[in-house]
Amino acid sequence: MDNATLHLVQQSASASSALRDCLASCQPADPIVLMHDAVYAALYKPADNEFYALRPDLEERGLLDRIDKAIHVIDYPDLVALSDRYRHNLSWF
Amino acid sequence: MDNATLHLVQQSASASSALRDCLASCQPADPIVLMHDAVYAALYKPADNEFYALRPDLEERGLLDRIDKAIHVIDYPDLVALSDRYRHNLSWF
Amino acid sequence: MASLLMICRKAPYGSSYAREAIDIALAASAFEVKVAMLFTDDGVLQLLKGQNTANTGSKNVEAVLSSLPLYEVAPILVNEDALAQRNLSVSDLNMAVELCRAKDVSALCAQYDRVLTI
Amino acid sequence: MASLLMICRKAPYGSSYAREAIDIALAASAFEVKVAMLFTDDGVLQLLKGQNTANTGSKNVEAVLSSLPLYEVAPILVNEDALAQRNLSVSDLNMAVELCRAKDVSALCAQYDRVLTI
Amino acid sequence: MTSALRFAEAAVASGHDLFRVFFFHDAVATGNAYTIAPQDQENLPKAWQSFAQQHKVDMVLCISSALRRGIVNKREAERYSLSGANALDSFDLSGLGQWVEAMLVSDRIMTFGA
Amino acid sequence: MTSALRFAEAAVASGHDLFRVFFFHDAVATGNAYTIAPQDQENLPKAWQSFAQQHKVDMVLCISSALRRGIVNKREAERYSLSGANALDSFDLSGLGQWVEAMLVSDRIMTFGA
Repeated sequence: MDNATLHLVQQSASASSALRDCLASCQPADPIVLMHDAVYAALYKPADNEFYALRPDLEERGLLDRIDKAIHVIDYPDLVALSDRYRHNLSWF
Repeated sequence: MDNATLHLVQQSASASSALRDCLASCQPADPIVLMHDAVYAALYKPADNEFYALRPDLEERGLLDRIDKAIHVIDYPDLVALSDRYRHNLSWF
Repeated sequence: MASLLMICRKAPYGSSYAREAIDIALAASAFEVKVAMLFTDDGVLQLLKGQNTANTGSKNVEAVLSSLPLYEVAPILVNEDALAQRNLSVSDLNMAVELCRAKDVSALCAQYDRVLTI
Repeated sequence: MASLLMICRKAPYGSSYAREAIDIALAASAFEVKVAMLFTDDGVLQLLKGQNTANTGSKNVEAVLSSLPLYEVAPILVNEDALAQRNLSVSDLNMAVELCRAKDVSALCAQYDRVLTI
Repeated sequence: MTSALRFAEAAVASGHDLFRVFFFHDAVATGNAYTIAPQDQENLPKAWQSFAQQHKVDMVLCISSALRRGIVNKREAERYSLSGANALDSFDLSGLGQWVEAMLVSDRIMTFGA
Repeated sequence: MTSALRFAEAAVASGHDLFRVFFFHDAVATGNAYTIAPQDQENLPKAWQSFAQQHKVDMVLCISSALRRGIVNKREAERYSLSGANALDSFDLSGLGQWVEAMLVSDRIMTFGA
């Protein structure tokens, strides 16, 4: 089990402070999952952390072919596996 | 009737982009009303526009004695009068 | 004929605002109101090409928006500052639009009888 | 004894999150859970001194928060970066708190069995 | 929707003619008769109801917003074979045409989004 | 709460034991039986109901969140003399103790706030 914290960012980075607040609080080793309206932040890579983005949310919004190549596209089973791997997860909404 | 536009900012300036988006779109002559969670922006004066803040929302949040002196404290009847005076009003939420 | 400018600021799937704004535009158009729409802030994301709701159970906002010209909703304006801030350009959009800047909003409002942000 | 860190990020009256977070803290405490609360982002605004709900029909968040120490909810942590960003300082707050920085959140999480943002 | 109610009260008190209050998006919850407010807090649906009855104000819940959020009157409850209806009597369920009409006949529209 | 449902489905499919789904704040609307989805869209309350029945998952609506938002079962409808009840049968109305218990017995909590 990994002692870094998994962050789930769930709101638009332009309309809300969710991603900004997450980045201010997280450590460089913390992985960050973009989901819901937060997936628009996959159009650029917001920080040096490891970034994941949920495929269904990207697809719905027309982003799948547009996102930064450094961002990992994941499905719900991958998100389950990520939540297994890290002792704590924090949701930002 | 005044041809400037009255802006009603209705969400927290720190948690949402409402005030920032309003300021990007408004003209220097446009008055701006802070209400609901947007009244926290009365702790400082966000721009050179004329600013108003709703007293009940300030009171509830403990802000009445803390706000910038350049911001006009108003009650609902004053907001009705302001909405009369300007041809258009825009809500930012 | 009365005129209405709708200023659309919300991303398409995170809430029902986008769908509901389209419903308002069509309703107003049915009442012979001259309707224009300005997409700004996260609202520009409603116009992104390639939205695919086949697997999600949502209504496809791109598909519904593309019907606006048929209902004579025009012009469709887009704030190019909002596009650029999101690493997007006109080539990412799914319909012909007129570009404007954030600072044009007040002048635009003056051209319409009523204005609604949504 | 299990322990829970609640990270409170929402302003007090714009939504019911603040009141509901307090309810969670009290419920967990009643189940013998060691509860700590960290106020950060707009959550620091819950602690502002002088909230007056006499005329508004809302529940006074300041009054309810002041009861937390009686229920042995401790420590009450406040992100001083979030305070400073809002032009506020510890003297604006209604109770004794421990200060921390945004970058301490990860280390704090490690000290608790469970963490909840709200 | 407390702000909207306070504004509406002030508008009427200052002699304005309030043509219609249109509840849209999440605000349709304001018409939910099943709302139980905590004892020390205002029951907003009932406060709006009193306001409407006292000042004879027309209040409309956007029907498509309302159905999506499970707010129905007797007519819709029957149409969809639901076991009950939770819209307060003072609120009509109707279409966006009611908003458009109100926009056309009024001098001002105020939008309360938060 | 579509994301929460998809996550719950994936968790169960991968062999995880899902102890409880707790609906809190605005998410209590997921238990509203009167919800009418537009024809081409998913009815989320019914999708959750099917999921719970199929996998025997315990689903709880936070009772204080629910009462504030007008979601009531028969018991609460009688207590408050309401004309009907709109909570789907698959959802229990109960207190925050249910959340605390779930937190204590589970290895992970996932929060879906948007």
